[in-house]
Amino acid sequence: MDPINTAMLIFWPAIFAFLLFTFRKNKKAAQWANMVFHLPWFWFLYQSCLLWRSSTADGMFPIVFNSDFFPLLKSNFALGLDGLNLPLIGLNVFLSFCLSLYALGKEKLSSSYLALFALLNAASVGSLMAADAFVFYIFWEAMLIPMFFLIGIWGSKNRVYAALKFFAFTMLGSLAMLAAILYLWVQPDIQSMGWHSIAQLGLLGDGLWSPRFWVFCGFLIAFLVKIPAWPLHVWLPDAHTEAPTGASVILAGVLLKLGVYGIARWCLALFPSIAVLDVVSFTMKVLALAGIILGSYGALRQTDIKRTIAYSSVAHLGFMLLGLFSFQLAGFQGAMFQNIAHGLSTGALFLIFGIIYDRTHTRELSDYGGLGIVNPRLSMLFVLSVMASIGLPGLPGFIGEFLILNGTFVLSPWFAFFACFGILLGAVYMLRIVRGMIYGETSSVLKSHPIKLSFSEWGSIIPMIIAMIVLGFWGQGLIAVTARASATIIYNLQGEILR
Amino acid sequence: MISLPVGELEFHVFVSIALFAIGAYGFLCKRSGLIALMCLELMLNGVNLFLMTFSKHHSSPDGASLFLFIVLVAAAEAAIALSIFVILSRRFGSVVLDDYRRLKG
Amino acid sequence: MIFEGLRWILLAPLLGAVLNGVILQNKSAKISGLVATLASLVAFGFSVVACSQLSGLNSAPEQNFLIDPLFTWMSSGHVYVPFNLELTSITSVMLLVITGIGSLIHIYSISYLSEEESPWRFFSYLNLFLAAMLVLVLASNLAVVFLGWEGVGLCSYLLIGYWYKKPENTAAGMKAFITNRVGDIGFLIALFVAFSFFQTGDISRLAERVNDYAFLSSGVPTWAWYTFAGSLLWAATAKSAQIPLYIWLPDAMAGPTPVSALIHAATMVTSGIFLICRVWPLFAMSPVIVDAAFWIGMSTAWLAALIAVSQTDVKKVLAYSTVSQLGFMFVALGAGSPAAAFFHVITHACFKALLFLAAGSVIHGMHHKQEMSLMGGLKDKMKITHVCFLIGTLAIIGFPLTAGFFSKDMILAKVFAAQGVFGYILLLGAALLTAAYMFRAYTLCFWGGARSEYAQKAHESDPLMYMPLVVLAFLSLFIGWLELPEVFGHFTKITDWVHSSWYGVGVGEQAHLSHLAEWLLMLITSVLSLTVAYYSFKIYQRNPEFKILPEPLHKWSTNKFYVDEAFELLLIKPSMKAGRFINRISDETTFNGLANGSFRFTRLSGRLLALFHTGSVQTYAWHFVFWSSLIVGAIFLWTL
Amino acid sequence: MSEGIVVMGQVNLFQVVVGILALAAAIGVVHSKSAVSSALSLMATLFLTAFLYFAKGAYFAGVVQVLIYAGAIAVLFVFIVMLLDLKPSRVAIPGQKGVALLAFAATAMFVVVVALLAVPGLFEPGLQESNLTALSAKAISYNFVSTYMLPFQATGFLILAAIVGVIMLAKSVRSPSNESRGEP
Repeated sequence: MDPINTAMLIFWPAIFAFLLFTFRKNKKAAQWANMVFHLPWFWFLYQSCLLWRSSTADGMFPIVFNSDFFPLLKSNFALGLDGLNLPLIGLNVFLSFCLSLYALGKEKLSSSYLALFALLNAASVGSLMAADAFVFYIFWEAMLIPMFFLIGIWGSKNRVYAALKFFAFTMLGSLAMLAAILYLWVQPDIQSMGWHSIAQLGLLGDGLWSPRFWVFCGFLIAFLVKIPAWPLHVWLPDAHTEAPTGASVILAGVLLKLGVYGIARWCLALFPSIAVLDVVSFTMKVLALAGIILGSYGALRQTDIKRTIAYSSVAHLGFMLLGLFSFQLAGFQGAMFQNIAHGLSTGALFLIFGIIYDRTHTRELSDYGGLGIVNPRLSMLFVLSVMASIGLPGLPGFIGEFLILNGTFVLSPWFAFFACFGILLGAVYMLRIVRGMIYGETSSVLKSHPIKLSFSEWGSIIPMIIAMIVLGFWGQGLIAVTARASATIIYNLQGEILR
Repeated sequence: MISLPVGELEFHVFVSIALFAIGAYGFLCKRSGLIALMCLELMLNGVNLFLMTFSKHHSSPDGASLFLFIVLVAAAEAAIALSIFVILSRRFGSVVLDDYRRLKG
Repeated sequence: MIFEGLRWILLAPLLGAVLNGVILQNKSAKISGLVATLASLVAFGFSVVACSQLSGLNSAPEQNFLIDPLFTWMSSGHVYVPFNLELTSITSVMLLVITGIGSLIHIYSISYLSEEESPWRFFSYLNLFLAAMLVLVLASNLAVVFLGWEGVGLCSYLLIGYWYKKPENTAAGMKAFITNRVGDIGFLIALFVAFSFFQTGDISRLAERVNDYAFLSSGVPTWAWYTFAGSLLWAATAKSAQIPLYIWLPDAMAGPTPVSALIHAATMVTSGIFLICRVWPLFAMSPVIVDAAFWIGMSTAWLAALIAVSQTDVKKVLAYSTVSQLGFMFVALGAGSPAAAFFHVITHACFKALLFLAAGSVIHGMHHKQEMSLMGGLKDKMKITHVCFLIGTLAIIGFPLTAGFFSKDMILAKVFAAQGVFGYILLLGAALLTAAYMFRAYTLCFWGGARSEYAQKAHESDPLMYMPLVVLAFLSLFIGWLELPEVFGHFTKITDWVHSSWYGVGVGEQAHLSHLAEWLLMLITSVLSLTVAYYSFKIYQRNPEFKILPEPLHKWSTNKFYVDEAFELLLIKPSMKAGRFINRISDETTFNGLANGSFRFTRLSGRLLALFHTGSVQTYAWHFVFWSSLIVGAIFLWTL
Repeated sequence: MSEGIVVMGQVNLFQVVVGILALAAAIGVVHSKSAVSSALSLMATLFLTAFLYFAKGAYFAGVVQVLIYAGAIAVLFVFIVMLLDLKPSRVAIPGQKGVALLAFAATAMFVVVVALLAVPGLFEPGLQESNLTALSAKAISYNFVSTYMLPFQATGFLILAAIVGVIMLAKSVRSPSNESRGEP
């Protein structure tokens, strides 16, 4: 149970990625190796969970692994593990395992694809666990590169445009973060760039337009681009439609969540006095609400199925942003729960549609119809994951949204009221897709391309569906995990409100 | 000797600046590369004279040593420049600067 | 008092649904129907045991309910939602109604769906519906009630769209789900108010909030009470199909008839009223909302009755009659007596299910033809269905001593006591209209000559179908005896059940009627409705196309007063168009434009800079000299 | 030390004449028709500037000027001009570029002269009796090995690099392989 396990969580995929690069010739072996590689990774995750549960260190973000990294930058390689990032790491490992099952037997997915995937996993787990500003930034940027290639090479038609746009947006956003980190670095009285020392950093001054405010904004912009919050979301539909199935599942399941986690960890926890300013919280709630309503309207308008699901993610992430800035324990934990719930439901949606897309190669809703007749079991799973994504009670989506709206209602009832219309619009555009795809007469496209799922494809969907159903009722387990960490953050935030 | 109303210092400075200006004019306007190089030498001489005047004026040897450095550097530079021009003329068949347009953006 | 049995009531239909839907999936209606009926019968058995357990319990009013704590669904901050099942007296009655009528309908649908190609899907959805309805009824926390509430909405969506080959069925299903979702927003708002202002979601503790004085004075803003009651009413109007949001119920007839019988007559549509009855002490705290319920109910009763009079499809007539009967129940709530409303819920469940199933067997006999103009003269071809349909019609119009008589009369009495003569006359008008259209439907179906070859060849359906009809006929005759008005002796089972389920929280007594007044009311209502029924029976025997309403009103009522078109025009189309427009502006032009624009700008500036490389050595030299001297000059002047 | 001190006073006629002649030669370099004549007038300017140094008392500088500049560099120019046997290069077309530059040169001189005269501190009177020893070879060489040691060595290397560079360039000229035009 020694801390090396937590570090191995990051380095194991990286090592495996280089191993995969050596598997260049034989694709079959690479895919099987990719599947087997996940088992030790699960074991490391299990060890880290034991370590986390046994650690009684109170206070925020206990550091589990520490080694010197770059003295000049006053930063050491600190990794932290607590209730906030453990579930997300678990989701990342779980989704990537399902995708490795999906990848078996796909001739298009070469070993370099799998290697890039492993690198992406390493970077995302790294940025989740990083407890040092520079380490966090490095992993944050490292995530971009494999994603850029995944979309750029294995995407569909105008994938280069989408990959470029994705890269440009996120890169610009993270430059703002870099500026903030550097500003912190040059501060005279900062000993190390660790998360805790930034938290205790005094002198930055308080209130609007103070240096602390600008540092907060620097971090915030990077995460808003990643989430994506409403005005900066234009890259998501393109990135999702052009990305290959595996990449869009991981993009929806893990990368978007990092934006929410980032805000929780690096904005709300580090600079509570700024987050609580009513100018800041009001604008963020307005952005969240705009994301919900306009995201849903965007989804209503699309004829391309994957774009609709992408816009629905914009709406769901608008909910999470609302939850984060509700400054209530219910809202915060709801946002963290919705992180996992949305990852599962949208991941399942993309995976199922990806499987159909592999056979029909068309994303237009009008080409589809009567899937229920062709493959009733798959359409049942599709309907189930659609219901999960529109937040039907009994499935995880509802618990997240319910807690978020409850939290927001306490301080800002009108925002909660208008956000409810997001749920209504959600039902409208999702059912439009279900009606277009599942019901009605079998369309010519589905007649000419029979949808027969291979064993490994079933194997990749079933765990996700089971996870969703279990989480729908057993949500309390996950909420308890995030309880301690979010309680301390909310305690500070509410302390700031009273002041 | 008959001394004129103008101070020695002012006159020498005037001469060196004149030399520099003429050199600059020639360097920028002449179409032939060689002439431009010669004007370059003129500019350097203007600077040298300037230095010597002030070295004498402040009676410190620095100006003179700097003079010597410039002479040395000028010699090396002239040698290199001229050989380059020789190759250029072989290559382009003429020394006229306008013919060297290969680097057009 | 802890009782473990409650969870089995819930698990049986759930297991049935999973068995049918995921594991068995076999094609024959018999086997999948059997599994489903078995599951619902097990649920019925357990609920009977639970009710007997409850009635045996005679402790103080606060404690006389059974609890079965299962697990905590979610708890974070001020939101604590334990997933506990709870059986109070009011829920026990509702439980029996649901599982009883549910099992009958399961038996009925075995033969109704005999020649379907995927009956397992129907039966698994029906079982899922039963499970969701039981969750709604048995839940102790409002959030868990919401779980049942949306689960029921989902199952009605799936069942309406069961024959998904025809696009209009799936459109009807979608319409039902989305209209219900509009109502669910109201329910969510009520939940938020409950959790943030009343600090609890538990129905029992919510009811206690009403009379613990400390809480009342602790400064809960009045708008919290009004929003709570108002949004609950909003949710109930959507689920129980009242004025603004009733449009989905008539279209829901696109589903198979057993579905309409179970969901759109007996159980789901009444869940709105059932919910208000359970939290009645809170609801009564805001009188404005109670009056609103009264007027909503009244206007729905009238509108639906007016539309039902001119419908030609037998299921549409029954659908609008359900909407109008639900209007009656809302009127009872508005008149301040949840007992009358709940009594009407139970009686209506019985005779409306009977009517729907009878109509179903008629349609089954007529090879899925629902138009009344094609029917006629079926009384001698389908004897048992005819008798059952007649009993149902008598019950609904309030023929003396039938179930409808007692419950409708109780509502009229309460309205007379609460709202005076004007309210009474309005409601009486609606009751007479009910008599008119019900007998119109009855005579068009069963009397007169057979108007199409389907009617000639119609045959009586097999025992599996008419056996439930007989049971329901028996029920709709004698269930009325549960609650007798004072005149016939003091046997008020329903009222004490309803009052005792509010955990000892007393609610002010309504005004009492003298015996004479009660006699008079009963006389007037029954005499008037019987004469109207007789006249419509006579008229429609001779002339099937007779129009009760004057000409302009008739055309309007056949087109359902253009309510659907109005909704489409005023609400759905503009919001969709506005949404598309906003999205096009905000996403396509500005932000996408901005993003692409920035790419083009960088390429442009790149090309611009290339112009500087003219290639001529001299321009470089010139620039070099010019700028360097400029800089030197600037520094020189700067240092002066 | 006993040579006595020449007062930095008025400029005498000799200096004026030589100065003016140098300027004339410089103009000759720029405006002469053929490259040869401009090379020769360059040599003349260098000689005349050497005379100026002598007049100022900087004998070592003068000798160096004569030896290296006039003797070596100017001769090198003449040699190259002879080697490339150029056609008489036309006088630069003083197009707008030229005029602009003239303007520039004039203004530059004007600005500097004005600065010289106007700015008091720039030319604070030096030691009246400037001892000539400051410009003597001994003083310069002493200065070289003390304050300017580093540049002195660096220039040594520079010269070495220049020699090697020239040989390389020169070799490629004479090597038989690229005798014909067009070879890189």
